Amino acid sequence: MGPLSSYFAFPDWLNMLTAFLIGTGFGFALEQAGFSSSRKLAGMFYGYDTTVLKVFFTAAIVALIGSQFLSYLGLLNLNQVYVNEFYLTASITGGVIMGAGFIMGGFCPGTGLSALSIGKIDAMVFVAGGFTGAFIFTETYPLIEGMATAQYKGPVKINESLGLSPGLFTLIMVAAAAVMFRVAESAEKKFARPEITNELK
Amino acid sequence: MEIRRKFSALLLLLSFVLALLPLSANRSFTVKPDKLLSEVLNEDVSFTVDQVAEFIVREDSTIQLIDLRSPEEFRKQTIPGAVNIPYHDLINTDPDIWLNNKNIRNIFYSNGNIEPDYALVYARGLGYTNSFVMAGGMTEWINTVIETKFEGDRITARENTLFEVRRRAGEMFTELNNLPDSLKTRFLESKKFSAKKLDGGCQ
Amino acid sequence: MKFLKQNWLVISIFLLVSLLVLIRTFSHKNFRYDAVKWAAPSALGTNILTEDQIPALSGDKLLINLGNKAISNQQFRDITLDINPESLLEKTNLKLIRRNKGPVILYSEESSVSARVWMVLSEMGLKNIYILSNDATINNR
Amino acid sequence: MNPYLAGTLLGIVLLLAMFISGRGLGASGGIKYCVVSLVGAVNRPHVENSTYYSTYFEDGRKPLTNWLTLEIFGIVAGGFISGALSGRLKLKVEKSPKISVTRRLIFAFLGGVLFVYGGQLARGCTSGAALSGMAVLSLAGFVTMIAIFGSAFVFAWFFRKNWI
Repeated sequence: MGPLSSYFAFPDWLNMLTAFLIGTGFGFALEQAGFSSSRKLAGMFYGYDTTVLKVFFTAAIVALIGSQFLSYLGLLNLNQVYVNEFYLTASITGGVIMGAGFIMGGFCPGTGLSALSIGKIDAMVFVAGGFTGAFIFTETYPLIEGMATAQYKGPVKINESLGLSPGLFTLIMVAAAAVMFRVAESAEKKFARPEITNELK
Repeated sequence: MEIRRKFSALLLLLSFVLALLPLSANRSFTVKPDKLLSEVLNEDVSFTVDQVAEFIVREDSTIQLIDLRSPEEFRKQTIPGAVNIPYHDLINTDPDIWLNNKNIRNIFYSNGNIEPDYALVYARGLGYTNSFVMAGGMTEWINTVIETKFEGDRITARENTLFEVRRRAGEMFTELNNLPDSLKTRFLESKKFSAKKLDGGCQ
Repeated sequence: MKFLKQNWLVISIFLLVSLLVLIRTFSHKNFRYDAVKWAAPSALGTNILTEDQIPALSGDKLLINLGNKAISNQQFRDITLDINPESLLEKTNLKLIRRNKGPVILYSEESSVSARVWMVLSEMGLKNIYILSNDATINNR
Repeated sequence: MNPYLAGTLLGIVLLLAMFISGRGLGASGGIKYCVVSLVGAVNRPHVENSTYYSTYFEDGRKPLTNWLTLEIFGIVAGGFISGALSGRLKLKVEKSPKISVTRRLIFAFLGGVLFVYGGQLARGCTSGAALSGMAVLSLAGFVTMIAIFGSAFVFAWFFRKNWI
């Protein structure tokens, strides 16, 4: 049955409306998680606040488990859900650049947009930087095209490349996440910075 | 702390169930069995070869003939306008690439009966109610459209149109299948489906 | 009791999801999960039999004549059942098919009827269903 | 909100995106679509001559009405609603007391430039590639996630003065 947009052949306006509503939910969830604060986000990398890890993995796992149950119950056709294309070089290079951007800016694009809406000036500047970054990317794309399209592997799934069933991989991932959550909570105690976390409350 | 424990436990329990399920990204039939059965036993899911001949002569753009035979057989001889999706491929890949256009009636055929009928039930079971079969397949097509000659003294107007359609369809059929190999291959290649690209990602 | 009170949400979500999964897995009213798997014999052609292959099958054989013409071969008469294809999924008939320990062989003078019925039954999770085809050329492979 | 509950909420939103539109969430893509349509409005011939830009205007498409663009407008709206409900609406620069406002803003700007640039190179940022990618078990998602967080932990040492 699902994705609904292809099952019911959504007209353009409805697609745009659902995009806006899903975005609203996304922004709401990010802000509620406390991701509108760059110092909370950066806390992940200094150990005093590991909310990023908790929210990020919980969200991915909830969607992963949910989508597989929906697929089993015949409600969602996973063949029609987009799987990201894997360009090995670009994924790693891009990821490292993003890592640098994360620790310098203190936001990622989604959290930056969510934070600017509640009046964080640093988030506004971050998003302005994002616009500039996008502009530089589109202008320099012809120069980096070779690198951006190198080592193309197609839309590979991780469980397939490991030879595991999706359910078994999910179980392993959840077990790993449960351990990480535990470690993260003890790290929060070990690297606690009450002067920062109290200020953020 | 407390929430973390409960949460990890719930997720672990659920993913344990998932690990036991034979999950794959494959699809399942969504309609009810009795509904599907009465639907596919109905006469209006199949077209006669004469109806198909008429579609071809009229160059009807709301139908799509789907040839379920092997690529070799398809290249050797085929009905004008048909595309080749070997039955094996139809079952083993996501059929949405081919069948998703709801404005087109897809008509399956093969040499005889069986395979198109599987394909009909399979496609309708997955929800593609725009699926039909050509009764009798290629065998019937050759016997009826290509090889029947009018014999007798008098001809009614209806018979006349019928034979005219068969004659035109037969001509188109012979013309296509007598093309030199290279030209024919190119013509058939141009009719291939390109895999539908999913919209998504962040590009 | 205390355990239940503390974890009622976790337990109820888990039970609800498991229940749904169990219904989906064992429900007789619905088609089974994974259409590709159940259709696989049709792509391999292993589901088609000729008359002389029938005696070699093991188990209780059940021949279902879906058409109007009786099977010419006398030796199958006592294992043959005439069922109208429209009423095949009625409770009594379906029970008969499910209870049969051994191959169920579909026959009709119109091969398209048995092929369609085969696909419906197979997708319902019934294994060991075959199509009887006297004409070896009918299924050109 | 408790991080696990907030994560569940976010996961449900992501699941809805998959169930309704058959795709994950994204943010950097939407920013790029905005930029592309801006450039298209300002300098049309430039857009038509560039093979990269022109793909976004093919068949009369408008980048401003793209799914991703509408989605990031939604993010801003959703963030505002949440901030208003929790009483967090306030115009301010958030920074460590040890650094100046200018320093924070310069780094925020540079971070934004790098993040979206890298995000477009990797075909998705933390939301588009890492989060949505992991939810569909995409290998690209896992590799990008490890690259982002792994390198951020390394770089964190160099920029520690900014934060702690």
